[in-house]
Parts: sequence; C-alpha cells; structure tokens
Amino acid sequence: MIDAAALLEGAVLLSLTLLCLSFILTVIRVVRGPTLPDRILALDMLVATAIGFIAVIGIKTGYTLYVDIAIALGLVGFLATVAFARFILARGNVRDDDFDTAETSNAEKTDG
Amino acid sequence: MDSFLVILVAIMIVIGSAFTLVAALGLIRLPDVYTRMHAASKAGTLGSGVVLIALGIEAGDTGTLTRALAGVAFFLLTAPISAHLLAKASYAVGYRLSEQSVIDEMPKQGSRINSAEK
Amino acid sequence: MTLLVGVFFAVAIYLFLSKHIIRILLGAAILSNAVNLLIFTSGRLTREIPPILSGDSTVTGMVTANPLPQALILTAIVISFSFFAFLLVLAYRAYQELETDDTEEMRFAEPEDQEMPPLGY
Amino acid sequence: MITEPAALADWLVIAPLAWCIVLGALLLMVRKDTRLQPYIAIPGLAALVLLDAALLAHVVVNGPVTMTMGRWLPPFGISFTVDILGALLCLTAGIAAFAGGIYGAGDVNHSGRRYGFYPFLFLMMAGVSGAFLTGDIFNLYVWFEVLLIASFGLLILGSERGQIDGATKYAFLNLVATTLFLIATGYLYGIFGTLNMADIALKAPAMRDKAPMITLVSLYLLAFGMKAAAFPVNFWLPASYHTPRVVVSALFAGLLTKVGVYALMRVTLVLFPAERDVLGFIIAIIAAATMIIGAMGALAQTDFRRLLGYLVISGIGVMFAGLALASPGGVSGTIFYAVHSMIVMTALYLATGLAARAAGGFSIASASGIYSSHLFLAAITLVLFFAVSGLPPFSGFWPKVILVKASLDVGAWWLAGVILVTGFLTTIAVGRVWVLSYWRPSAGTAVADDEEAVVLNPMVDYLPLLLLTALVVIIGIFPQQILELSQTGSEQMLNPVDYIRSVFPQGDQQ
Amino acid sequence: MDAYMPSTTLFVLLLPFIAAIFAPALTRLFKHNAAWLLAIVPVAIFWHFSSFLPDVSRGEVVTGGYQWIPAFRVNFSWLIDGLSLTFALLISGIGALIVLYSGGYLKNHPHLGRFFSFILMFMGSMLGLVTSDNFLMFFVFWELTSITSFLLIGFDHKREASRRAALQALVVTGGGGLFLLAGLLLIWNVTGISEMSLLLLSHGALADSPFYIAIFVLVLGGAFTKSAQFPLHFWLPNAMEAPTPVSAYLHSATMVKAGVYLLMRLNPVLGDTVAWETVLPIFGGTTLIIGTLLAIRQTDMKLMLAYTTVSSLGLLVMLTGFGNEKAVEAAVLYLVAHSMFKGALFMVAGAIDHEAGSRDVTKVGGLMSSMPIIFAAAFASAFSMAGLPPFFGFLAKEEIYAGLWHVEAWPLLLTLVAIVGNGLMFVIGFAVALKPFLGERKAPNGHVHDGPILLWLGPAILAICSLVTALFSSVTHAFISSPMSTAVEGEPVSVHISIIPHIGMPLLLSLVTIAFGIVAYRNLARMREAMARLLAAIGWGPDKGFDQFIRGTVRISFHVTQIVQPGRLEFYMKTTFIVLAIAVLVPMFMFDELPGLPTMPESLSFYETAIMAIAAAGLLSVLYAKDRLTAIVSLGIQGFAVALLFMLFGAPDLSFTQFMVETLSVVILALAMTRLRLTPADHRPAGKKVVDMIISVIGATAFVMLLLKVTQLPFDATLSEFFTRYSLSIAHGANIVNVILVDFRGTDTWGEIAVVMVAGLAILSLIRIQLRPAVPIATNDPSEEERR
Amino acid sequence: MRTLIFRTVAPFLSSLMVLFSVFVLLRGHNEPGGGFIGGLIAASAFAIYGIACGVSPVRRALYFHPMAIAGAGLMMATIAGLLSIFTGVPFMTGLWVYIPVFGEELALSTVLLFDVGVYFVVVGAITSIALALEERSTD
Amino acid sequence: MKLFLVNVLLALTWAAITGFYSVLNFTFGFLLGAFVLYLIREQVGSVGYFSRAQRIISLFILFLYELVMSAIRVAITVLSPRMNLKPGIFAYRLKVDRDFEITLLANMITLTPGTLSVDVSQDKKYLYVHAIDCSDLDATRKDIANGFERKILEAFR
Ligand code: NA
Ligand code: NA
Repeated sequence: MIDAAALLEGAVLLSLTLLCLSFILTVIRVVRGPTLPDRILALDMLVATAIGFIAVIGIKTGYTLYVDIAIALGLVGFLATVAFARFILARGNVRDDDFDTAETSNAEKTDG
Repeated sequence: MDSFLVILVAIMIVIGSAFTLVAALGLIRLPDVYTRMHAASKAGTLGSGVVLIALGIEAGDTGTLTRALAGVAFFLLTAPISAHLLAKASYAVGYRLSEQSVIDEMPKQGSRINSAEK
Repeated sequence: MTLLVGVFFAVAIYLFLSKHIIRILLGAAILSNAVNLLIFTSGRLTREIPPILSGDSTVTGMVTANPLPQALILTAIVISFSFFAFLLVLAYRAYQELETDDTEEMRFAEPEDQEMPPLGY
Repeated sequence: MITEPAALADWLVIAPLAWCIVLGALLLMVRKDTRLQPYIAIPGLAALVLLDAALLAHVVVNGPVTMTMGRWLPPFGISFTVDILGALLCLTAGIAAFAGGIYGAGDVNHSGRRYGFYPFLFLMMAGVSGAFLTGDIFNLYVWFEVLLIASFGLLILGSERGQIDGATKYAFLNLVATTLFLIATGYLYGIFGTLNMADIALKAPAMRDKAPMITLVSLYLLAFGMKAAAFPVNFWLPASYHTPRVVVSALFAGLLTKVGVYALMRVTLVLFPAERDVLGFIIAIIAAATMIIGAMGALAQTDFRRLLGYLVISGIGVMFAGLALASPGGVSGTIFYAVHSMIVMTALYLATGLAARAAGGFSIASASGIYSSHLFLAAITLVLFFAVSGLPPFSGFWPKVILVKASLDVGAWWLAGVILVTGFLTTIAVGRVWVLSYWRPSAGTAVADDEEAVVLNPMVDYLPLLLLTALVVIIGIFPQQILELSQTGSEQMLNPVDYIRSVFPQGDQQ
Repeated sequence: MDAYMPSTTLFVLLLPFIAAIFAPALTRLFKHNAAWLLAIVPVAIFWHFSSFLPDVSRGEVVTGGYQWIPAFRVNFSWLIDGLSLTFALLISGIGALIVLYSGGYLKNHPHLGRFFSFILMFMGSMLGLVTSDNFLMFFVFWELTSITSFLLIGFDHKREASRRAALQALVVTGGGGLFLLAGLLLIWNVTGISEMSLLLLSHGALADSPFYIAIFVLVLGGAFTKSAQFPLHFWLPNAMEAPTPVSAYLHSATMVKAGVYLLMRLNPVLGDTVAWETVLPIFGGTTLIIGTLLAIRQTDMKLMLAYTTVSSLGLLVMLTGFGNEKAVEAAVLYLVAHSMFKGALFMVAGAIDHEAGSRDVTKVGGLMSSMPIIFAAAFASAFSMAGLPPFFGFLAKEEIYAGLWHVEAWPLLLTLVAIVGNGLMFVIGFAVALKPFLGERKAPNGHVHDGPILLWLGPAILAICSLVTALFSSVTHAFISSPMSTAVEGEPVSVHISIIPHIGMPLLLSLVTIAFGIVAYRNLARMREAMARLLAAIGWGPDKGFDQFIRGTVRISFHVTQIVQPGRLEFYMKTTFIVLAIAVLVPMFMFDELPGLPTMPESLSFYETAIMAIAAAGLLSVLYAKDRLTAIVSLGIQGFAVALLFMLFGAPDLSFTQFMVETLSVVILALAMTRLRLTPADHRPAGKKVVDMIISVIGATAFVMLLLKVTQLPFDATLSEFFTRYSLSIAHGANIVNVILVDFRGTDTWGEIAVVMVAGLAILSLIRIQLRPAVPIATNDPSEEERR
Repeated sequence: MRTLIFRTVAPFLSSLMVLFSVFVLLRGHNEPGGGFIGGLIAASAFAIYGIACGVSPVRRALYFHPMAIAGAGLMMATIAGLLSIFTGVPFMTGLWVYIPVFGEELALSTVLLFDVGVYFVVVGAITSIALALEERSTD
Repeated sequence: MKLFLVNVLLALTWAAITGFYSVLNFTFGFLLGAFVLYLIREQVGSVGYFSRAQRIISLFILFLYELVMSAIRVAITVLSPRMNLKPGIFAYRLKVDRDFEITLLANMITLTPGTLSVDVSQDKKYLYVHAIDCSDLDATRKDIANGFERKILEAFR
C-alpha cells in the first residue's frame, strides 16, 4: 500500500516531467511554425497536453472533479481547431506564410 | 483503493504522458504538417485519453469513470475530424507536401474547393 | 509569482503603447490576465486545496484557498472577456471602414488639419 | 449573521437598478419591433424618475438607507447604501435619461433602435444607478463596467466613419481606466480583506501607518480622474463625444463623467479622508488645470459638439475644486454643480442637435441665422449658454458662487480666481457661438431661412429640451431645495457616521 | 433684517418682468400703441416709489424683503434710502418716457414686441440692482443688466457691428462682474455681513481690515467696467449700435451709472482712504478729459453724446472720489441733471435721425422751423448740459466748482481739468442742440416735422423737468438731493444751492468755463481736424485691443489644445501610463510606503516553475511574433499557462473558466481575423521601442512594488472564513466560489451577465450596422436597415 | 466547412456538448461549473453546429433570436432576485423549496433559477456573436 | 421509433455522465434528450444505425486496438534516429456510399496506422488518404478494404 502510494507519487512526478517537456516542445513548434497549419496543429497538441496535465494534477491532489475541466477543455479545443481550419480556408490561397501577399489576395477575394 | 488499481493508474499515467511526449516529438521531427498530423491525432489523443481514464479509475466512483470514458470517446470522435479539417483546409489553400513525398493523387484545385465553401 | 505578474504588466503596457490596434488588443488580453493574477496574489496564495467542501459536513477548520478573490476574478474574467470580444470586433470594423489598423492614420474623429475657428463676429 | 427582514420601503434602494435591468432585458426581447420600443421605453423612464424621486424622499426623511443583498449580514453580503448624494445624482441622471429617451424617439432611426438604442440606454442607466447606489467597492466596479459597455453600444449606434475612430479611442482608454480601478480594488482587498465601503471606512484608520494608503488613493485618483476626464487624462472625451448621435452625446455628457466624480468623492471623502487631505493640493492643481484646459479647448473649437465636450471637461474641473477643498461649502458646491452640469450639458447637446438640423451643420463657421429661423430654440439655447457660463439667474450661478466663497474661506485665492476666469472664458466661448451661429444672418443659400425653415417636432424635439431648460431656470431662481440637499449630502459625506450606522446598525460587525 | 413683512415692493420689483412676458402679445394686438399700455408699468413703479419720499426725506431708511435662499443666507431684500430711491425714480420715470419714445421710434418694426420686453426686463434688472440690499441679490441684478444690455445692443443682430458691440459689452461688463463678485464675497468673508444696510452700519469695519486693498481693487474692477472708465470706456460708444431708445436709457441715463451707484453706495465704508481719494479722481479725471476730446472728433450726434457720457461718468467718479461734502452734493446734483439732459438729447438725436434721415451734424441743419418742439427740448437740455441757468445743470456746475475748491490735493489742477471738461461738454451740447437746427436747411429726407407725439413727448418732458427741478430747487433738495447726499456721505447732509447766482469762486469759474466753451465752439471744426490727425497718429486704441484680445485668446487656446489633444491614440496611451507610473511611485517614495525586501518566494516545485516559464515564453513570443497567427497562438499559450497556475494554486473554477475563455478568445480572434490584414510586427524605430520599454518596465515595477508591499501585510480573512463556514450550511452549496457568485455576491454576477448581454448586443450591432459615408447630421435613412 | 465528414458528425457532437453543458450548469453549485461555463460550452456547441451545417439551421433550431434568449436569461436572473420580495427578505435572498418527486427530493431554488439565467445570457450572447461572425465570413 | 430509441440512448448517456441512476434523473435525462433531438431534428433523418448496437461495439473495440497499434507505430517512427519516410496522398475508391458510413470509415482510417483521410471527392466516389509510408499503396488499399470497410458494411447492411 505504502509503496504503491510512493510509486504513484513517483509516477505522477515522472509524467509531470514528461508533460512539461512536451509542453515546451509544442511551444517551440508554435514559435517555429513555419506554416499556419503547423501552429494550429501545435495549439491542438497544446490542448491535448493540457488535458493530460489536468488529469495528472487531479490524480496528484485527489480532486477528481478536474475530470470535467479536462473534458470541457477537449470540447472547446475541438472548436478552436475547427475555427482555425475555417480561418485557413477563408484566408485563401497561399504559397507560404508570406502574409502580405496572402492577405492582399484574400482581401481582394473577400472584401467588398 | 487496493494497490493494484494504484499501480495500474501509475502505469497508465506514465504511458499516457509518454505518448503525449512522443506526439510532441513527432511535431518537432516530422517533415511537413501532414505527417505531423499523424503524430498529433493518434499519439496525442491516445495519450491524453489514457491519462484521463486513469483519473477516472483513481476517482473510484462510477460517475467520474463514466464521464472520463465519455470524454475519451468524445476525443476519439473529434480528433480525426479536426485532423481531416485541418489537412483538407491546408491542402485546399495550397500548403504543399514535403519534398520527400512520393505521390499526390489529390485533385489540384484548392481554389475550387475553397470557393465551394463560400 | 509577484515577478510573473510584473512580467505580465510590462508586456501588456508595452503592447498598449504600440500604434497597431491588433497589438493593443493583445495587450488588453494580457492585461486582464495580469490583473487577475494580481488580485489572485493579493488575496494570498495557498496550494492545491480548492475551496470546495467535502459534501458531508461543514468543516470549518480546514484551510482552503481563499475563495473570495477567485469569485472576484471570475467576474473580472467574464467582464474582460466581453470587453475583449467587443474591442476585437471594433478593431475589425475599424479596419474595414477606415482601411487601417494604424492609430496614427485613424484621424477621422480628430482630423490632422483642424481649422482655426472663425475670428470675426 | 443574517440581517433583519427588509421593509418594503427599503426595496426602493434596489428598485431603480432592478427596474432598469428588467426593462432593458424586455426591450432587448422586443428588439425587432422598432415601433413598439419607444412606447415601452419612455413610460419606463418616467417610472424610473418616479422611483428615484421616491428613493430621494425616503433618504431625506430617514437618512442613509441600506439593503444588504441575500440578507447576508454586511460586510459579507453586498450592501446597497444610499445617502443623499447617491439618491440626488440618481434622480438627476434619471431625468436626463428621460429627456434623452424622448429625444431619441425622434433622433434615432429604426436600425439604431433595432440595434438596441433603448436596451443600451436602460442598461447604461442600470450601470449609472448601480454605481450611485451600491455600497460595495467591487460591486461599484461591476456597475462601472455595465455602464461602460452600454456606452460602447450607444457610441457605435450611428452611421459616421468618425464614429468608429472615436469609439476606438474611447473604448481603449476607458478600458485602461476601469482596469486601473480594478487593479486598485485588488490592492484594496489585499490590504483590508473586505470590500464593503462602510467596513473599509471603519478599518482605514487602523491601517493608516501600516499600509500604502496614499499610494492606493492616488491610484484611485488616477482611475476615477480618467473616468471623469480630468486633466491630464481627459483625452478620450474630446476624442469621442462629438462622434455619436447627438442624443447619445447628450446622455454621455450628462451621465458618464459625473459617475467618475461621484466615485472619487465616495472613495476620497468617505473611505480615505486622511489620505485625501494629503493629496488635497494635488487635486486642487488638477482642478485648476482641468478648468482652464477645458475652457481653452472650448474657445478653440469650430464644431459645436466638440466645444460642448470641452465645456464638460471644465465643469469637471469645477467639481474637482470643491473636492480639493473638502469643506462643507466645497463639497456641497460640487454636489450642486454636478446636478447642474448633468442637466445643462444634456440640454445643450440636445439643443445643439436641433440647431444643427436647423442650420444644416455643426460648424460655427458655416451654421448661422438660427435666431431668425428658430427663435424658440435660440431662446432656450441662450438660457443654457448663460447657465453653463455660470451667469445668474440660472442653475450654474449658485454652485459657482458657493465654490468661490468656499475657496475664499480657506484662503485659496488662486482657486477662486481660476473658477471665475473659467466662467469668463466660457462666456466668451459661448458668446461667440451665439453671435456667429444664432445672430449672424444666414448666407441665404442652402441653410434654413425664415421661409423654408426646418420644422422641428414640438413633442419629441422640444419637449425634452423644454423640460431640462425649465429645470435650469427653476433651480436658478429657487435654488433653496437643491442647495439644502447638497449641504445635507456634503455633511453626510464629510461625517459618514449615519452612512456607516445604516450599514452596521448595532455598531459592531458580527 | 429679521422682521419680514409682506410688501407690495416685491410685486413692484417683479412687475417689469411680468410685463415683459406679455409685451409681445400686446404689441401684436395694438401695434406700436402698446407703448401707452406698457408705459403704465413704469408709471406705477414711479408712483409706488414716490410714496417713500416723505419717510426718506425725513432721513429714514426703509428695508424689507423675504428669505430667498436661507441655506446660503441669501435674502430677496431691499434697501430704500435717498440714493436708491433717487435712482429708482430716475429709472422708472425716464423708463416710462423711453417706452413711449420706443413706440414712436420703432414704429412698424417687425420685432417691436421683443424690444419692449427686453427694455422692460432691463428696467426690472436695474430697479433690482439699485434697490437690493443683499450682496448676491445685488450681483444677480447687476449681471442681469449686463445680459439685457447684451440683448438690446445686439437687437439689430443682422449687422456685424452690433453683434461685435454686444459681445464687447458682455465681455467687458461680464469680466468686471467677476471682479465685483469676488469683491462682494470677500467683504462677506471679512465682515460676515451680506447686506448693504448692515454693512453701512459697520463703520470702519472694511477700511481697517487687511483685505481693504483687495476689496477696493475688486470693487473698482466692477464699477469701472460698468461705468466705462478709461481705459475700459471703449465698449460704451460702440454700444451706440443699439437703437436710440436703448442708448438714451441704458447707456446714458441708467445702466452706465450702476458703477457710480456702487461707488456711492460703498463710499461710507470704503471711502475716506488715501487709495480711494487718489485712485478715483485720477481715473475719473482722465476719463473726463479723454471722453470730451474723443467727443470733439465725432460728427455723429449719438457718438458725440456717447463720449460726453463717458466724460460725465468720469466726472461723477472723480467727484465721488473726493468724498468731501460739497463734492458729494455736486455728484448727486450732476447725476440727476445728467440723466435728464443726456436722456433728452439722445432722444432728440434719435428724433432727428428718424425724421431727417441722418444723425450727422454736418449733414443736417436748419430744422428749427420744421421741428419746433424737438428744437425747444434740445435747446433747453443743451443749456442744462452747459450748466447755464435756469436749468438743473447750473446747480450741478456751481456745486462742482464749490466741491473742487474744497479739495485738499492740488485743487488748481483738478479745477483746470473740470473747466476743460465742462467747457468741451458745453461745446458738444450746443453742437448737438444747435447745429442741426440752425444754419441753412439740409436733410437727406424731404418733409421733416416733429413726428408723432410718442417721438417728442419724452424729450419735451425731460427738458421741462430740467427746468422745473431747478426752479423749485428747495423742493428738489428736500426730497432728492439732500437724502441722496446723506446716503452717499453716510452722515446727514442738506443741499441749499439755488438758481439765483451768488457771487463767489464757483460763479467765476463757471464764467471762465462758458468763455472757454464759446471760443471752443467757434473753432470746433479745426479742433475736430486736430483730434482726427492725433488719433490717426496714435493708430491704436483699446477698441482695437479688444479684437486683439479675443483673437489672441482664441489663437492661444487653439494651439494649446492642439498640443494637449493631438488626436493620436499613441500619445494618449503614453501619457496615461507615464501618469500612472508617477501616481504610484511618487507617493510611494514621498510617504515612505515602500515594500520591505521580498522574502524568498515560497519553494516552487519544478513544474510550477516550468509553467511560469512557459507563461513568460508565451508572453515574449507574443511580443516578438513575426506574424499575427504566431501572436494569437502564443496568446493562447500564456492563457493556458495562467489557467494551469490557477489550478496549481487551488482554483479549479478559475482555471476552468480561464481555459474556456482563453480558447474562445483565440477562436474569436481567428474568426474575426478571416478578413483583416493586420501586421502585429511593429515597425517603430528602435528609439521609440526603447522609450516604450522603459515606460512599461517602470509601470510594471510600480505595480510589483505595491503588490509586494500589500502581500507583506497581515491578511484579514474574516470574509472568506465566513463564506467557508456558511456556504454549505445555509447557502446549500459545497463549491464556495460558485456560492459566492450566485448567492453571497450574486449582485456582482447580476451586473456581470448584464455586461455579457450588452457586449453581445453591441458586437452584433457592430457587425451588422452598415456605415454610410460621413454626413454632418444623423437623419432617418432607410438605407441603414440591415438585410435580415 | 461543410465537408461531408464534418457535417455528418457535427450534430451529434453538438448535441452531446449541449447535454454536457446542462450537466455542468446543474452541478455547478457543488463542484466546478455553473451557469457561465455551462453557457460557454453550449455556445461552443452551437458554434460548431453553425460552422459545420451553416448558420440558418442553427437559427431555425434555436427558433428565438439568440439575443432574445440572452434578454430572457437576464430577466430570469432578475426575477430570481426579486422573488424574495414576497417573503419580506432582501433582494437576491436564496429561497429553497423541496419538491418530492418519485420519492426523491428535488431541490429547487431561486439561486438555481439565477444560475440558469446566467446560462441563458451567456448562451444567447456568445451564440449570436459566433453566428454573426460566421455569417459574415461565409456571405 | 428510431427517434424514441435515440432519445432513450441519450437519456442513458445522461444518467451515465451524471453518475447516478434513478428514475428521477433518468426522466430528466430523457427530457433533455428530447430537447437535444429537437435541436438536430433536421439531421435525424439520417439516424439509422442504432439498431446495430452489438456490432458497433465490436467495431469499436477493433478500432481501439488499431488506435493503440498506430500510436505505437508513430512512436517508433518518431523515435527512430533517422526516419526514412515516403509520405504522400493517394485516392481510395470507396465501396460504402452512405454519408455516415463514409464518415465512419474516414475517421477510422485517420486513427489507424500511418494513414490520415484528407477529404472525400465531391461525388463521394473517392477518399483521399494521406499516408506516412506510400511504399506499397496496393497493400495499404487492401488493408483498408478488408479491414474497416468490410466490417462497416457488415455492421450496417
Ligand atoms: Na461567473
Ligand atoms: Na476590464
């Protein structure tokens, strides 16, 4: 029992470490890009990591009520990805993330 | 709560976190957005899902567990869709595959699809 | 924690001083976070004990995190979220109507060339 | 730990607020029926005025009244505590809104109504009333935000491009202001651990040497000074007040800045009097600068509405002067002046709107001949001009005299001088407008002339204006009532024992 | 001042205003003949006040009134002694004649009714001014005269000259009014007295007070502007733009004497001091001379009269300044005389203008035969003005020289001044009274005659008065001169002078004056030339100065406003945050409210540190994002980090909400930005960046220090304990935060959802409302209706 | 984003989300959640629905205009506060009634009513914004 | 009939997530479910699959297994020091034609090893799939055809 608890403690710390690592990696991807979808994907990944984080903290503190937060986050995370995909489409044709050309073309297409 | 469950939970969260980390790594290492999607949509989803279920088990009451399961189910439902939307959108507006790509049978009319949206 | 609040404020103010509305917007979002953290901190910090009573009894002895600042911040979050949304759309319209997001160029309400009022009678 | 059941009369404390919100929600639900809305809104505003009047009467008879929401004994629940200052300003605001509501029926077109002119108006009144009535500082912040967001809504309800620009500046700067308020409140909570104003007033002396009180108060001074458009943080007002529909400007001029002044009075006089004394001289300087800058700005304008905007600012300066003195005379002068300013500025904007319709524009350079084409409008405007310049026998005169006397009492010659000079400059400014746009005969081309003068509707256009102007004259000739109220109000502010006792009847707190 | 008895005086004081309301209607009914009806009002007033004559002549002082603003110790109270009574009689008496005269002069004028009501309003204000006892009541009426005169001068508002004159009068007298107000309030502060009657009983209370000079200067500021003393005289000649009745009434007989009235009224308490007895004579004398000299230069009768009015006012001020008994008597007599002859002469000028079509003495002449009555009136008034027997002016002149001769300080110089002044007035008087009537006939209009009775009645009666009052001088003295002099002097005075010349210094001086006058009259044309050349040489006058003042004020204000309100949001923001830094840091240092050294932060576990690091990273990447998407997503990062922090510090609800809100913010940003082309990367020059960075760092430091200071205080957690204790037991909720939100502090949430709702509506409107290209005024425009 | 795949799944996703939102609303009084968060979830549900299947189906589904719903919510919350006038206690006093249903005790309270009001306000406001924006970017 | 079934299912879901099964709670869940169905009534026309709950669950389990496998595959790929990828998009000729089935198939393909469905052609004939390893497309196509597509057809025909 005791060792089990200790084990759990260790596991929690280990997984927190892993999650922090993946957080940082994801952040790097967000900053590095290079393309818009990459960043969005990274944000999606960020949500997933956050969910994991919440869950682990929930286990650590024994407050299982965090499960709802995790679920809700999953829901809106999905919404976010959808919205961003929508955003990519609306922004229209791009070669790479040279924004001005991207947005002028987009402005021509949609505005007015 | 008996130690078996505790150990189970411990293992699950470690595995889950590991998967998440793998996904993150994939995000960094894989060449283009489409390949990265593989990592995110599979490993990422699975990772968070496992940890969530672990939490459900650790809670030890059916309500929480069922909620956790429902949540995971929801993720499994949404993950492929977000991947699909993202990929489709990116492709539609012309984000090309990486040079390593060997084949592309997708019709090249991003703008058509795009205008079909509107 | 206090230092983090400082960083938040510094970044927020810096963004506010920009002349691009979009940056000011980002500043607004960060500012509200800064304020929330500030309230949170000035309500003193306690770790990991959410102010949620175990359903069965009214335990008075247990020290939970200070619930009041949390409530205040919740209200503040909601309000600043509403404002953020409004400002965002406002910026959006401003860009549409005034064809710029550069506040230097937004001179419709107070035009550059204000004529001197008539000096006669 | 639970308060006594509330007498029905005490419900007056919350009534104006609840009424505004209920009607606001109702009007929102019938948003699309643009014809119907005025028929709900205008009687609703009339009822609001009655409620406010009843509340004022109640307070005058029984002294400050408190209702603690959810019957959680203060300081735990949110208390609404009303003294004469709050009730009086509430009533004045109600009257201004009533006039605006009527005027809006003619001035705001259907899309304006469809997009919520009346809901915004009521919610703004909710914010204003809440701010005047609440006895809890965080709750005050909430009502500030309500009226702010509602004002945003009103601000963009128009059709000019300048509006978006003005709205942008207004929005961001005001956001900063309210955020500063929130920050200050966060610190305040950190210091006192309580939010009930009376409670803070009780606990303040104990903290005086320990806590950074003066810094806190100067932070509040900045936040509220910005809301009140005091120099040097007054930019947002001239940048925005001339952009929206005239009726909206009128409501803003009548309501918004005064709430800032009120909050500043509440915080500095009731909560932190000692700290206020320390900052008194600073406030006096701010007051002087604001008065002068306002008057000069008014002199510098070509556009009616911008001119009025600056007059609002110099009025704020006058109120700050009383606050700087913090003597019975000074505070009563400020209260009186606030009432006067709310009425007269609203009226001036409304009149300006009609004048612009009559003369075909807001520029004093081009507009002309109104005296010939619309004598009645001109007469009313002239009264308002003299009132705003502080000439007798109109409402602006008495508070100005009181404030000058109060300044002389404490030997603040220069402040008295500045007040008088401001009046002088204002006279020149409005005198020029009168000479140029009213007396000067119209060029005869496009602008209205005696023959084909623009017809103004006696009901929706003149009635509200007439109502307010009548008040201006009546208060000017019979100031006794208002003056008494202001004096009692200032006593209650400067010595808030009744205020505190109405919150903590049995003196202690548990 | 305690016993307040109801009184008809109140009604009488309000009567003109009441009449003013009905004047337009009456005029619409009876055309110009309404004058007869309206004249009843001043007559009635005259009648009422004359009923005080017996008491007052017995030296009594009648006071009465009502409480007006007890809260501010302001009463509607009147003080009727010789001074105010004389003024009241002049105002009502001449007022009656003026009303009649206006009926004739403005016959068929479209706005005659408006004119009547303005005149009546002025009459009421002037009556109130001279009779009021309470300081503030006095000031109210003082300002009312300014306002009404503003309206009357601008009556002919279509002419730019009248508009300018009106504004000028308003600005000058209004500015003076501010001085007066300050003076009166200061007196009130110093003595604690707010009633004239009480003040007059307190001898020396003011003269000895340290504030005497301040009070003196302020009161003079009021008096000199109103009574057009040099160099503030310029508004009065310009006021001649007003219709002649106005000039006759306001700008010669009554209003301009308000300043003199003030000086006379306060003479007992402010007089008898060195300052008083030097400043007043100097200004008065200068005004006297300059007024006459300027009058010489004119050919327009009204302007000639106007400038002589200026000099007469100077004379009055001068005499009041001496304060010796004779001088006061002289002032009193001259004031009465002047009101009569100057009023008459103005009406004459108006009549000539009205009939002959010009008021230029060089353009009209030889009208004696065709307007005999007018001529008679003019001639008589000119005699009085010249100080010749048997007219009232003669008495005044004699008394003036008598008074001058009793002055201690340089009597010779002052006498000389008086002789020159009087001599030149003699000239002007006759120039106006004789030139149009004598010589060969010339007039722009053909048939010239006395015109309707309304036109000649006024001057005639005034001329007769000048004669009668002089003939029955003992009566006049008994009822008017002596009581008034008594009031001015402050102790009993009785006037004796009569029209029977008695050999003495005064008579001699009069003769010298007359001689000088005759010589001057002969050389009038040459003197006029000389003056014209002189003024041309000077080329600047206070009148030009006024324009320069107004323009200058406007220009300065314009530039100042341009500086403080440049219209650039960036500037506004910068100022705001600089002020913020000052507002926080300065008090902190000044009042030693600095925090102690920060205790080492509570041991943070590695993941907390990591989260904070991530937050910081997110912030920085928001700052340095190349493109807006990176910025937005980074925003999401820091938001998530904050949410996780909340969770770590035991605030699940917070992190719950924070997660939602941050994600939604990012979503909305994305949705809204589908169309925008915004470049978040800032192109500011490095210098600006550094400045901004400094500002923001300082501001942040301020907040941090304050936060440190606050968190170092012991915390009072009573409220939270209370909530924790009763959340479940009474509010039936385990989640304390939510219970606070919906129960303990439900009112906050109430307002909060109001905000949410309004924000929703506002955003909807923003998105939907179509803007039109800028148009000056909002009009109902169907094109604004949106599609759905 | 009317892709076949998304369009097919979205309705069920959003219905599940609405379900969840109500759950969060109801249990808010005892555990994290409450009207605001519940409202946000529901609003996101409608947003997803709108993005997937177009705005007009959502509008028809809601039947009332979202802003009207928000107004009703605010009204509801206010009434919840005003109810206490009948029991002679101050504004916003929580009143509880326990109705036995199927042997269970169903606890109703003005506090709950208030929270439901919050829920509706948030749903209404956020949904109307989302739909308006969506319309703009598709028209 | 189907509607009622769906409704009951929703009610059950509700009971499940609220975590306590009681008449009252179930009734409430049922009402909620009705409300929810009302919201999506337009799409309910295509609700034709609840009858096959049994096979669905078996399908679901298979799918879970595949998911884990694929995750591991990804892990291996990512962790392998030098990854030699042959990614690409290929078109897959669909046998299933009903919207729902296509959707299901697409999702499952996405969640299974190395493949990710990008889009469905306008005429619903082709499914465009992105694969990490396009070295042997025929094999991959065959896997899909005999794997999920067949099982789906079993489950819903
Ligand atoms: Na909330
Ligand atoms: Na805010």
